[in-house]
Amino acid sequence: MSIIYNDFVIRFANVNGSGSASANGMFAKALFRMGIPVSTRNIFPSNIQGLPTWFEVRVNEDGYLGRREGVDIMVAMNAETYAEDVAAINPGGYLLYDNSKPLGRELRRSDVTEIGIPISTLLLSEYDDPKQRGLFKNITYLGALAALLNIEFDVITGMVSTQYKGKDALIRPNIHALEIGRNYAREYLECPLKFQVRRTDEVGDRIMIDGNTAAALGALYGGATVCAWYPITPSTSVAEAFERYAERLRIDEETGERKFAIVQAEDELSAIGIVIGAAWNGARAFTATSGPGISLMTEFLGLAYFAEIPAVLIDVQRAGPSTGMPTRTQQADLLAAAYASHGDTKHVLLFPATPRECFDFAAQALDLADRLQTPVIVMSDLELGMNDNLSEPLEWDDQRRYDRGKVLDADALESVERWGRYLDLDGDGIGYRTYPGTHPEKGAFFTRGTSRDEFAAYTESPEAYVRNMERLELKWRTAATLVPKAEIRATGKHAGIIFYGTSALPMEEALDLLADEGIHLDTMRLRGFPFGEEVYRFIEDHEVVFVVDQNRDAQMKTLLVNEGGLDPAGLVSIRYYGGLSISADNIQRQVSEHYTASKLPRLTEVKS
Amino acid sequence: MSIIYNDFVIRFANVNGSGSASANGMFAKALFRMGIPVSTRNIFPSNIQGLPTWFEVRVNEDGYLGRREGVDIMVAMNAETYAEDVAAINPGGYLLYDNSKPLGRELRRSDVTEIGIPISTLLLSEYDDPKQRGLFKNITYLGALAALLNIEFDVITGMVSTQYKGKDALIRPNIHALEIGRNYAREYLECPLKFQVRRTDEVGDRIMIDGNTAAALGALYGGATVCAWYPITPSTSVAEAFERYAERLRIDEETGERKFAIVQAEDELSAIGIVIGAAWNGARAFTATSGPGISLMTEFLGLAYFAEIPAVLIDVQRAGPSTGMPTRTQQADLLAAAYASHGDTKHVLLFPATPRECFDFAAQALDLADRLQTPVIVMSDLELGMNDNLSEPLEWDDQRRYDRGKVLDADALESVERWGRYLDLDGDGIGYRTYPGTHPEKGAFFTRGTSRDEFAAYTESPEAYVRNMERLELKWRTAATLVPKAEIRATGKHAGIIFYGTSALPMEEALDLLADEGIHLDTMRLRGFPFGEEVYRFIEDHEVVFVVDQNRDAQMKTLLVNEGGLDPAGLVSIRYYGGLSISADNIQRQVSEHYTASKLPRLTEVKS
Amino acid sequence: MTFVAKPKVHHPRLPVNELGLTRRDYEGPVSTLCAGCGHDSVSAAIVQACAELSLPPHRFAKISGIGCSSKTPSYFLSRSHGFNSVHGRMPSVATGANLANRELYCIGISGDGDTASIGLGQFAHIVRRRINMLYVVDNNGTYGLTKGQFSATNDRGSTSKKGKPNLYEPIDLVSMALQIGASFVARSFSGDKRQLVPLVKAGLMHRGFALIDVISPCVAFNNHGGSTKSYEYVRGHTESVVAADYLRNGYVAAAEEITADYEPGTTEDVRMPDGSVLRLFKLDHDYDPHDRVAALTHVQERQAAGEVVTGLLYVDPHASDCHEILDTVHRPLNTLNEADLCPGNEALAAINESFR
Amino acid sequence: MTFVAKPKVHHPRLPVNELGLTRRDYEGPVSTLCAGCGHDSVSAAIVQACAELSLPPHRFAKISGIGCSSKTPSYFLSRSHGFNSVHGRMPSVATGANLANRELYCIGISGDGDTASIGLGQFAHIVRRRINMLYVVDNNGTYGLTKGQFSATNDRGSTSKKGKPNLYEPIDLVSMALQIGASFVARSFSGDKRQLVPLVKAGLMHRGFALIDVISPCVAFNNHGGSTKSYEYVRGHTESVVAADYLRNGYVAAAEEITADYEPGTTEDVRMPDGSVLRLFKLDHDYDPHDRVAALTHVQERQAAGEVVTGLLYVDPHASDCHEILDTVHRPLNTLNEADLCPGNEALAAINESFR
Ligand SMILES: Cc1ncc(C[n+]2csc(CCOP(=O)(O)OP(=O)(O)O)c2C)c(N)n1
Ligand SMILES: Cc1ncc(C[n+]2csc(CCOP(=O)(O)OP(=O)(O)O)c2C)c(N)n1
Ligand code: SF4
Ligand code: SF4
Ligand SMILES: [Mg+2]
Ligand SMILES: [Mg+2]
Repeated sequence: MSIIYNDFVIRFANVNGSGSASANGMFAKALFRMGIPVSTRNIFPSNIQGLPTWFEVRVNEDGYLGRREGVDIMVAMNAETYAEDVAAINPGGYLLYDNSKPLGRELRRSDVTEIGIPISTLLLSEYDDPKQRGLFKNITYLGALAALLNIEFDVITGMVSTQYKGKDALIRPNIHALEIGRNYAREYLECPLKFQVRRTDEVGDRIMIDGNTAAALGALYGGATVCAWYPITPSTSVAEAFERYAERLRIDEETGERKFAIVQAEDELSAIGIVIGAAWNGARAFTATSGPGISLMTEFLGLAYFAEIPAVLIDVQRAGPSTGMPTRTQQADLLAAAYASHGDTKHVLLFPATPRECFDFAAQALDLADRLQTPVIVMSDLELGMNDNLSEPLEWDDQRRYDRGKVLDADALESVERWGRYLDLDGDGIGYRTYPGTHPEKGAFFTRGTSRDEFAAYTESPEAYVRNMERLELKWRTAATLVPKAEIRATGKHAGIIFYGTSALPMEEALDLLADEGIHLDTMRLRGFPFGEEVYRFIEDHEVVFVVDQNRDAQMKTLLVNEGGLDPAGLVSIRYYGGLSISADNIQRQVSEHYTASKLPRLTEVKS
Repeated sequence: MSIIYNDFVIRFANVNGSGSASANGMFAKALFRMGIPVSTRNIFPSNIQGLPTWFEVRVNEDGYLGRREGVDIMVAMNAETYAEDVAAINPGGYLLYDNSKPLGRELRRSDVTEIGIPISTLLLSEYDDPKQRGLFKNITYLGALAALLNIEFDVITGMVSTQYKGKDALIRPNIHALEIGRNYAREYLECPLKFQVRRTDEVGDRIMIDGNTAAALGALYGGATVCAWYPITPSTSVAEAFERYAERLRIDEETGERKFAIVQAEDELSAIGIVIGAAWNGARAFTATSGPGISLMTEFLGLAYFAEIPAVLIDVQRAGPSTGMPTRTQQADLLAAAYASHGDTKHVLLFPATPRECFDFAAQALDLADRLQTPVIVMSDLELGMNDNLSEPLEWDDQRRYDRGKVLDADALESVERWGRYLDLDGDGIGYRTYPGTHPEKGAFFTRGTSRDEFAAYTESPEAYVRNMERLELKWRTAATLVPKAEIRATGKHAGIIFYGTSALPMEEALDLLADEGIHLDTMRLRGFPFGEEVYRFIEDHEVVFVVDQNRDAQMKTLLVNEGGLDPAGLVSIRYYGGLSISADNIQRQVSEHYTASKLPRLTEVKS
Repeated sequence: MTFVAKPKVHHPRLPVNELGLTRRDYEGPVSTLCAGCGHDSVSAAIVQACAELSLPPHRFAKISGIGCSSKTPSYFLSRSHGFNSVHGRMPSVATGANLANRELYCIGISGDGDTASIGLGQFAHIVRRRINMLYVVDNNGTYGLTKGQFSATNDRGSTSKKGKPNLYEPIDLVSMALQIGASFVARSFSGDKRQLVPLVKAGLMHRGFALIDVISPCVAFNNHGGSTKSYEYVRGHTESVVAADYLRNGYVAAAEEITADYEPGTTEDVRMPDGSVLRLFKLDHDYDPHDRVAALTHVQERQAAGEVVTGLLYVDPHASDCHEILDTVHRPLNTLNEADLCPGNEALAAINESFR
Repeated sequence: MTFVAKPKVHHPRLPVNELGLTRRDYEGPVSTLCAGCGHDSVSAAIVQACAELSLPPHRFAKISGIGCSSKTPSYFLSRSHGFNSVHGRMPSVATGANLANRELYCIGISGDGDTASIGLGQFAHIVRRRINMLYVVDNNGTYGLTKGQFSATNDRGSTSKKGKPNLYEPIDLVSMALQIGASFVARSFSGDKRQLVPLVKAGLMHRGFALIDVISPCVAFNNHGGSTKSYEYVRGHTESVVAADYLRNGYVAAAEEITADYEPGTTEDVRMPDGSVLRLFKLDHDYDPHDRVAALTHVQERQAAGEVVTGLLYVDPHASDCHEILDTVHRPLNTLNEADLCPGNEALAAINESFR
């Protein structure tokens, strides 16, 4: 049998709340530490205990990190989903299960190798506390997998030791459970399997981190001092990580006091209100939420746009309108965020694709919000935010200074003789702010969501209203020059593909798959909204342009067409919105189908 | 001097809360009763007392009802705005003012005829109560105008009598005040002026009514039993009118009890929640609000879309994002309403252009919401909702039956053997509902905003989720066939103009103005969203298509392009968003400029 | 609805009620909550109360917000419609549902996060509107479904699972309801079925707004030592002042014996128009469940002392409900048709005339 | 900001305060509210209080929601920044503002619609959070700016201008604040400057959350007979229990004589850390402004009797505020810079390591 190294998908089927997460996490971490690129996906229910949950690890030495359809090794530990789990295995794959009870006839598959391990029975003799047995079940199959896949055992034991540092009493029994699994496999099963791992150095200096933690660190490094939030999956861990790190890194040495304030608000309306109040008063503030929260923040976002208050939001998108599928991923809040609020409003969006970008963009969003005096929304999603992703290490240039934008201090106010909050002196649509309490006589003004003139005086004059709205439009064009540029890889091919956020994960692989069938695409990864001219140049330069959206309504395509006045005919929409992240196979299938349908030429040779 | 009959604009400049409204209203009503088409515009501040307010009446025998720029007769009763009021008068126009105090030199205009009437002085001798004097001031200039413009005096006195029916004590002094004004004018001024009125029969059987009252009557006739609302200008009078009429027309003869329930909710989130709860439980329910309310209802609208609950909203649009200009008009909530909520959501919109349509569409919205099991938003605006507009009389076909949509009663449930709430049996994307409590064993289900299968069972299956969203998309296409068709006037011209709502008011005049310069346009007035194919056919059939929007961001153009996959290049946006309603002159100017700029051919002959 | 159905075969030994139905007919599909979650006991209490009252199991409207608690309406009374709406807005949806059909028994289920945080405004205003419903809060002091953040009912100093103390004073929904003027205010404990079931009955049959704040421990996130919402803590710190029972017309006699359990305690019978009886057992002699202000004072004082007062704390058996206030017809609004609602074209002609 | 400015020339006869400023320096542009609106009196009281306390007129943050009342921050303290935010959400905006700069005096102005209807949830939660601010409600029982609908504080039976009675029980913000645990709760009347000005001073200087519910009649829509929020009705139905004054460090002596006015009444001086004094004049001998539960009981009982209790109803002079609870640094957060906030790349390298 030909051995396949470092290239397979393994899925663990467990019961929610049964403590499988840590064992499964250790599995992925072990391979990562062996230098093998892995990507993990936690497919969990909106439930705390008892419902089915899956953990998927893709192992791929070429660095393909997107979701791949089909499973090579299924670790089936949940009787309830047994049937569908067995059905999901690729022909030639493996089924690892607990054969303490015999496997039902109807479930057998001739094209799948069964690996039965009597885990329950084994543990019965070893531990008398049933709760312990439950937990160690997971550790035991981890031990068996070590043998079956050739995972360096001491890497795993090492992790156990670090994980339980402090509670040393737990280390031994855990390692023992690992050994039970390993030994059984060694003794009774032919190890290793066709699928094996082996140490490489493909990981390099990358780290494995979830996007929410990275975003929280970005906000912390970016100087956010006020965080107001309301719990909601999948964004909760942003605020929780911010608190955890702030309690370590934001404590005043002398006094031990805190250089931050975190408020778990009573709801999202309050959370965004707190952010806006804090930012109005000169503090850097942010909130993290998901779709339903964005909907509730709509009115306040309109106020911040019109009253020109900085605000940073991190929208970790989940699936569906309304509650939808709260534990699934999508990119379906684009329209809601871009045009949030009644009246003519538009908001700046950033689209991170990696944890590193979650960190960078969270920090940059604070600069942009201050510079543009408007809300900036970082559009992450569950796939990026809640799963451990391989990522470039986080970096901070210690020379970097925060851009607080156009703010007049007391001295500056002394020097100007007639200041107007909404005067556009620089032709970029941005006026000069003052913080409350700056100067005894000058610079005070009344901030309002109602129409006002350049000097912040209330007015209902049509001309003043239009002047103000036109200035905001000009500011919008300024924003297009300040948001992160699209990442373009163009070599003059006649077709291109546009994508953003987590659609980047499967893209490399999709492109290679397409290349194999003679389809070669230039690529553009969007990173900011409003779009810079490079975005429209890329579209002009290509006869066919695919736009990948993880939503039903092709929302990014809508933004491109609407903001650029493009002919939508030129844009071919590639969509997936089932709630799992889009796979390379899926992208390849849809692009390929379009080529066939519209008889586009395929090249066997890559030009250029 | 050549006399101009029934064709002028008169503007009354008053102080808010000084009781001028009723006198000014009587002025307009008097001409209306003389059979002369008039349109009125109340340009008021967001204030209760003391700030400037204007009331404008356009008198036009040809039936042009849109706002016309420039004023022929200015009744300047507010010292604070004197300068701008005088400046607003067209050359050759008239200035009527109280010359008890002399008019400041700097204000004089050689090209304007001053009509000074010592109103205060006249009243001083007649009434000793200063409060009375204040009120009668308005009646006095009304009397003077009667003489100056040749208004039939008994028409006015007749109105006074009916207005104060009951409080007869008030009739005499009011009529006396009228006479003071009239007599002074007759004696000391040359009457009548160049601008005069004369009885005609151009009004026909039309009525003069505000759109909000008409919408309220539509909801009442349409069978709404639950009204939940929260006060907000300019929508407040919808709920207030509904209550007023329901208390007359919806009382149970025997018991005297009410066949309706009105709740002034604590806010808009509650108002829409009540509407959704009532509709879920089988009652017809609606709310009326404006932009800020729509923003707050965003999350709930997503629930209603996804859980498929009927709901009717009347959005009386006002100007601006955030609070903006709450007493000014705009059409700027289109995007916010059409795509309200996170996730992939779309909502049905109706666009009334006249009070009659406010009535018809409010009633029809209740049918559509039940038929489509989704929210329907009637997009009115302040111009239409709060001003008295000439309108076809309201009509109701007594044979008409409410369309409650697909609802299974107990018998129907008996006959089906496996019912699924979200099964699409008819291929229109619409399933069969049941009301709570219908049947002892069958038809109960759990309504949720979370993903579910055809039988309403909770599921996180990607396939089930996609099936459901695709069905909703199909239902959306069904909606396009049910909403009111666009009103098209096409005679094969090469250019067309698309408009909706109150942009219809100045359109006739704009078209005539354009025709005078050789520009002839086919027209399409949009009345519903999603758009029917007739809409796209009209666009295809014309080389140049203008789209009139009373907002900054060309929101209707965006909807047309996005939903129809059109090339925006083909659509020329005509926009006005100063908060007054768009004028014929403005439309003509913009269209004409485009013709010139792009060298489009003008015809001196109208073809066809 | 398809679900893991429990066998609906009539178990011979299961007692049948007046309608010939057994408990099973009032149940729902198997709960997906954590084993031991207090919320499941609340659901069970509702099932038992409805069965014992012999109410038709399809004549309920079950409304909830979002949360583990708000999921529970799908686990009881499966013959009735339920509506799992949006977070914190159950009161408004329930208001609409009740306005549309006054004949259905309206049960609102919410959580402490759903009601005391995001939903506090709607909660206060539904009390004011006197909607005729039973409003149950499954109060566990935490956000269960989002994994254990403090809720607004969590006591100051009570600790998280990780041992962090809560920094803020709690919002006490019972005190708030009393202060705003709810006509039926009770508190109970999911672990005390004997107290809870009769309260649910009384609350269901009460005309007007009835609140039961049920302390319902979250075994996953708030049942540890240091928490004041754990089974153990609550058991040790409750003071029950007034127990209640609802005896249906004709069944008064049948239930006499219950009374016995409650000695020593003075019993008060409140007779309802329909002949049924609300029976109050005063466990604290000087406590008067008809004195709103005194009730509020007592609850606040005991709370300051770290005690949780439970039972039927206040009831005004003759309170009015929203339909009385709004003077709506007795036929459900959702049954009215064109003939009832549409004034017709003639009336419209007259209206047109008034605008000429 | 351009506005109809009042002449700022120092009128010789105007007294100057410690900062050499006169009342004029604390005023704002001319109000656009109706002549006689109670709200303007409240603004005047704030101007006088700030001037008499010699507070720097530019060191305030004035936050409001939407409404006639919420417009007033533009009519006083024009040297300070103001923020007219969105309807009902002032508390959250004020919370953010106070977190960002703890050194500014934070004044929140709201209306009864703004606070008791749409804003009730935020109101309750800002009380819980103990934000250090003065929260003033211009309470007129109606929605002034939208022309006179009943608000949630309007009393049951009180009539509209057209004579329609209000059907619902009022929400009493004072009772709610007391019940939730506000550390300074007062009620006053815009027509009683003598009572209001000192209360504003005391509220401004109180550390923690201070509420003043000011009954402030709406002359346009709710000042008729039949209304319980009219000047006349309120004058006839108020019972003042505790008057208060705030005497700044060193100015205690100077103000002794005021005390005289209040005989007979027992006086209590609460000394503040900075040496200033909160002086309480008990007008009702057995009323204890430090007993929260008793205060709540009293207010509720008098309300039932149709009486409006006014004065400083409850104060805990030693209460904590949100910054103490959150243990934030004493420097305003909005003054911290990179050096204070950014842990630097080295720390980041260590963090990276923890993810390998
Ligand atoms: C608008 C909105 N914000 C946040 C959430 C996330 N969320 C779901 S349940 C919940 C709180 C549940 O707490 P509680 O009401 O006490 O119910 P429990 O789970 O404790 O029974 C939250 C915040 C949501 N679903 N919607
Ligand atoms: C979201 C939203 N809903 C409704 C309104 C309309 N509105 C403006 S002020 C107001 C109520 C004002 O009442 P109150 O707070 O008591 O202030 P008052 O005018 O009586 O001083 C309302 C409903 C609004 N501006 N925003
Ligand atoms: S998490 Fe807590 S509240 Fe939710 S089901 Fe589990 S125990 Fe119950
Ligand atoms: S309407 Fe009422 S509240 Fe508003 S300014 Fe006039 S009097 Fe004051
Ligand atoms: Mg809870
Ligand atoms: Mg008010």
